[in-house]
Amino acid sequence: MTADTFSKGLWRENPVFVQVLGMCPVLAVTNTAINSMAMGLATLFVLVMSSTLVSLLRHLIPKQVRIASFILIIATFVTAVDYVIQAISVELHKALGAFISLIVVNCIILGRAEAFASKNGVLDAMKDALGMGLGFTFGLLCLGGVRELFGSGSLFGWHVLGPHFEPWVLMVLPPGGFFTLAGWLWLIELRKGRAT
Amino acid sequence: MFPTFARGVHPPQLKTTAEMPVRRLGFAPELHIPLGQHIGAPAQCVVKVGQRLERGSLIAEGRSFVSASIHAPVTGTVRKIGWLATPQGQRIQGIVLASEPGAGQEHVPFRAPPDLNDPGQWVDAVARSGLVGLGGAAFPTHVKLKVPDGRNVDTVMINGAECEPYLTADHRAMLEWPDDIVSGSLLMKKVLGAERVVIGVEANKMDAVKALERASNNCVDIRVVQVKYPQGAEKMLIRALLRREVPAGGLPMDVGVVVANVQTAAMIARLVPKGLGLVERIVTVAGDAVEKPGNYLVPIGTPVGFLLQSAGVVPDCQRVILGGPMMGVSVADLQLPITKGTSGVLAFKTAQDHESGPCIRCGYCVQACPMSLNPAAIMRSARGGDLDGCVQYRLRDCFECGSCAFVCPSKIPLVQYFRQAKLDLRKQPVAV
Amino acid sequence: MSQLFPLFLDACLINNFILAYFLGICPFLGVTREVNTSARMGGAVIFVMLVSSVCAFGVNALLTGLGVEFLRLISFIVVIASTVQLVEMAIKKLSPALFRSLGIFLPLITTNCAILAVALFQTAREYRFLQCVTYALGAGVGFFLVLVLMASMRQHLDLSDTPKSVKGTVLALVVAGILSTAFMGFAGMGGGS
Amino acid sequence: MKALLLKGAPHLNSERTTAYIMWHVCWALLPAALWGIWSFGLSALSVLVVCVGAACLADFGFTSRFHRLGSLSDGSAVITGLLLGMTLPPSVPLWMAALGSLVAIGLGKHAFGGLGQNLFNPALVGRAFLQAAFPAAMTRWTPPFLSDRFQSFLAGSWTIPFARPQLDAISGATPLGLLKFDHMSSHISDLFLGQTAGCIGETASVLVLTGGAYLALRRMLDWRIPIAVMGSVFVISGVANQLNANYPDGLFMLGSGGLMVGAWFMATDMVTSPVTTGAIWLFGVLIGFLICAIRFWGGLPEGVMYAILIANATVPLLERFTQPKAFGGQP
Repeated sequence: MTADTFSKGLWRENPVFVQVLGMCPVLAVTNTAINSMAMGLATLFVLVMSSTLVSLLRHLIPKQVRIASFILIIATFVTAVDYVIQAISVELHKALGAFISLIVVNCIILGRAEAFASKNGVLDAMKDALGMGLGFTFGLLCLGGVRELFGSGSLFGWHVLGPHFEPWVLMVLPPGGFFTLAGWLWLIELRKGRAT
Repeated sequence: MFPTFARGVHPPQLKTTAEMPVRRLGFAPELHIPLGQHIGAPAQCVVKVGQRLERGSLIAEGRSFVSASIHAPVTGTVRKIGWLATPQGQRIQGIVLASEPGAGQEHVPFRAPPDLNDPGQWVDAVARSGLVGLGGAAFPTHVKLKVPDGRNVDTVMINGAECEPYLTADHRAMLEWPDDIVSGSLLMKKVLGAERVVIGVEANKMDAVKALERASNNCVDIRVVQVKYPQGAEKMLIRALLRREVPAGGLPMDVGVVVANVQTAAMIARLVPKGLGLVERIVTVAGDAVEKPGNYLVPIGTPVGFLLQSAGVVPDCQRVILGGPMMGVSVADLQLPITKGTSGVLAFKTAQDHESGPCIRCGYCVQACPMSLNPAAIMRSARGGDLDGCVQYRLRDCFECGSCAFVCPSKIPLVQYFRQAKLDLRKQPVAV
Repeated sequence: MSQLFPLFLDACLINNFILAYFLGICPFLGVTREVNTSARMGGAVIFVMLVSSVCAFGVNALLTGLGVEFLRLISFIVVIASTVQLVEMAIKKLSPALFRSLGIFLPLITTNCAILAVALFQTAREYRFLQCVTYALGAGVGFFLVLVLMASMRQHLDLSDTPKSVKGTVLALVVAGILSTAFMGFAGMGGGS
Repeated sequence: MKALLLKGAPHLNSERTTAYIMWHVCWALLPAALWGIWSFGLSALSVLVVCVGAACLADFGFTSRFHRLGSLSDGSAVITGLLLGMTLPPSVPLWMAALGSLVAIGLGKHAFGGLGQNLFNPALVGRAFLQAAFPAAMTRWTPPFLSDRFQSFLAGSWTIPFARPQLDAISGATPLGLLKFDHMSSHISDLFLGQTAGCIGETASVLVLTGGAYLALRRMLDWRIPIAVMGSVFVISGVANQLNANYPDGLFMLGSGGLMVGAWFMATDMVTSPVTTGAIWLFGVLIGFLICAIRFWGGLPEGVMYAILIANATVPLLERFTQPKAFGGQP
């Protein structure tokens, strides 16, 4: 149970590939691997912190206002992350833009708070959040890696495909996000089809 | 340009038997007479097994309003009363009549001639004569002759369009019985209190137009319509000749018209005043598997196999169709009888069968549908199991003329999809 | 006026919220199964966007005046949630018919990132009041347009004989990708970007 | 007598089959394609060959992989390849042309379930993909009738796959590009008679028109669509030209760029165009309007491709609201 609480988010209930939740950042900031990584970690942080806090306060929060309280808790952490990233790298903050703030309305975080953290103990909530957050980061990296590789010929900024590679500009543009996610989901469907 | 309706298609005409006068064949040894050959309730059998009947005597009586009586097509003995097969694959009650060797063509009245001046008695006589629409739909004729209160019929329209390829039975009827057609239609006009009689004939039958004009004495209006399929559908003929559109789900009477086929009109004049019953009809026998194609006056109940053998069918015949090639049914059982609605028997050597491909949305079907439906959309809904979608796209207005399937470049069996969807709709509980 | 129309075009077509910013993808994938439903949803989004944009403008002015910008995100969230609540109650009272057709979507809209994004973008770009309203209207109309287009296409595709592995989300994303590519044709329209 | 075969009515079918229509579209495209080869030489020929070949290969692969209906013999893959090739610049690297075909067939056609199911014109999906992915290579134009066009390939053609293409020594500009960026107009006769730079198959508007008109007369494309597209473009640009002489006039608009190919062969693609009367006219006018809007006010010189793709997306919606009027009215 405990191992499962952690690992299910990594693959079996992966928020990106299986639940297809929180798509705005998945598609918007994954034009490079670095951005994906940063976005994933930021989400991971907010997810773990808010899940922990929600789980701690789960007996104190009245049922009627729980959603509003969850949002407030999340918004607080998001604001913190926003300022932290700005402090680390202005450039990164610029690249991610408003999407850091938009973590607030990422369905995964509110979803985990509502579906898991508010009903389980602190340790389980943390494990669940960590699993989901890592799964989310993994999903973002899968997209960001492919998009950066084709779109710029590089990975995390290194030119892995050599100087003569003609970048596919489309991949770092919005359509590339749609196509790449579609491609990953299709591959997963095909694998499932073979398994069953 | 002759008047017509919007859309429609131009299949090859293939009217190879147009020059062949109507002939009689011998009687089949055994005739199979279904009791329900018409739209409505089956007739009630009034004979017993072993009973001897004369040609023309009543064998089944239409007792409800929408029904028609049936008469013995040949002098002979009732051999069996039981289940008969139908082209649709169902079974229906019917009478098997063994014809007497050497039976003659004389035709006895089954009742005294009616008083033609008494409309009630006259319409009743039409019902008892067993007259139904001989164009193919087989709707009891007398039902059309009773105008409900508050309705007004101003036009009697006689349908001589005969738009189906191959078929020439109506054409021959117009050439050989023009006087009967004219007097039959005038009788209808009289009983309906209509103002005029309009006979619509497709432009490929100008000889028939001339024959009718000679017989008409200017009492009826003979009009030529464009050669186009399905010009013979009554809604299309009304649209072409009167520019009136029968409302969806309605009848010609809703726009003040009663339509009858030319053979029906001719039979009214030939049978009703003499107290005779309907025992035979003109059937076109054609197709490349027939050695002696032609138009035959065939007793009702004659097995298709007997008719084909008399007309000489080649051994490698692969497909037999009852009716025309556009709306007829293909049959495998040659024991099936000719009924009042059978306008043709076609036999072909090759079973021309195209493999159907995916719909490429060419829109040919939309431009062909005489009811201005969107067949491609109905087909999509039907195939996807979306019956609500079918209804929204007005599947119920479709009368299965087959124009869409004819033009479809992907050879999709559209009509089959529509039939199946209509069956499924009937099974569905009616929404409150 | 001459600056407002390009702004409208920019928010509506060139940088369409769904196709260029991926905002509101959840309802885009979730609600776009039926044209009528998505048209209502889109209508509700236009409405809420306008109202919350105006409210956010006011709140931002207030926060800047007080010098507590770090509360911006939290206040925006609160404002939007409460606006939606108020709008819901108001519609229920004023027009039951409208409520029946929009009602169920209003709570959903609270977590629609497109609404929050309008507030955040207009603040980040320091739009003036009229610009805010235009921007919100453009974003809403663009959202509506793409939502309805997508719904009609998906309804059409539902009856198609699509490979099983593609049917559903994958195909929706492919369609969105192609549509997004096609919308790149609007780039530079109105002299912007 | 043998066993009789059963079949549902109707028992007659028109002679015209899907393959017959598709191959006729191919024949109708040939004059313009041949002109492209004549004016741009070996490179243009190889682009067309590679596009058609790759499209056929991809179609064969996807059809057998997903057990779809349809086959190469219906000619639809050839049309896609040919149309794509005709809308590419002559100097485009051949590997890009092949990739475009793969995307066109894979993403544009088989992702939707194969022939007849796609919402967007496959050739345009392929082209839009290339345009967005490789904007530089897709906007490098070659002047027509270079003297050595049948002796040597253009420099870009044989670029190693995935590598950056070499630049050509001589480059030209399309009439639309000249107008947009240099405010230079071109002779109307040059536009219609294929004397300008541009995509392989789009320069000779007269030949495109001839092929299209032939198909329209044989009812293998719906004449209402090109008429609506050309009519609306002509009217809108005519009015704009009257109001402000900086805008090109109607004839220039009709003869330049991919308008003719788009109006006669792309917009009329049976699968992705509407079938109902009202929708057909709306569809055509929408394309015409979008072409004018993008060419006049957008950042790009040409907008036919985008206009048609966007209009493709509206087809299901347009058809919903334009079902044919019921015979006899509603009950």
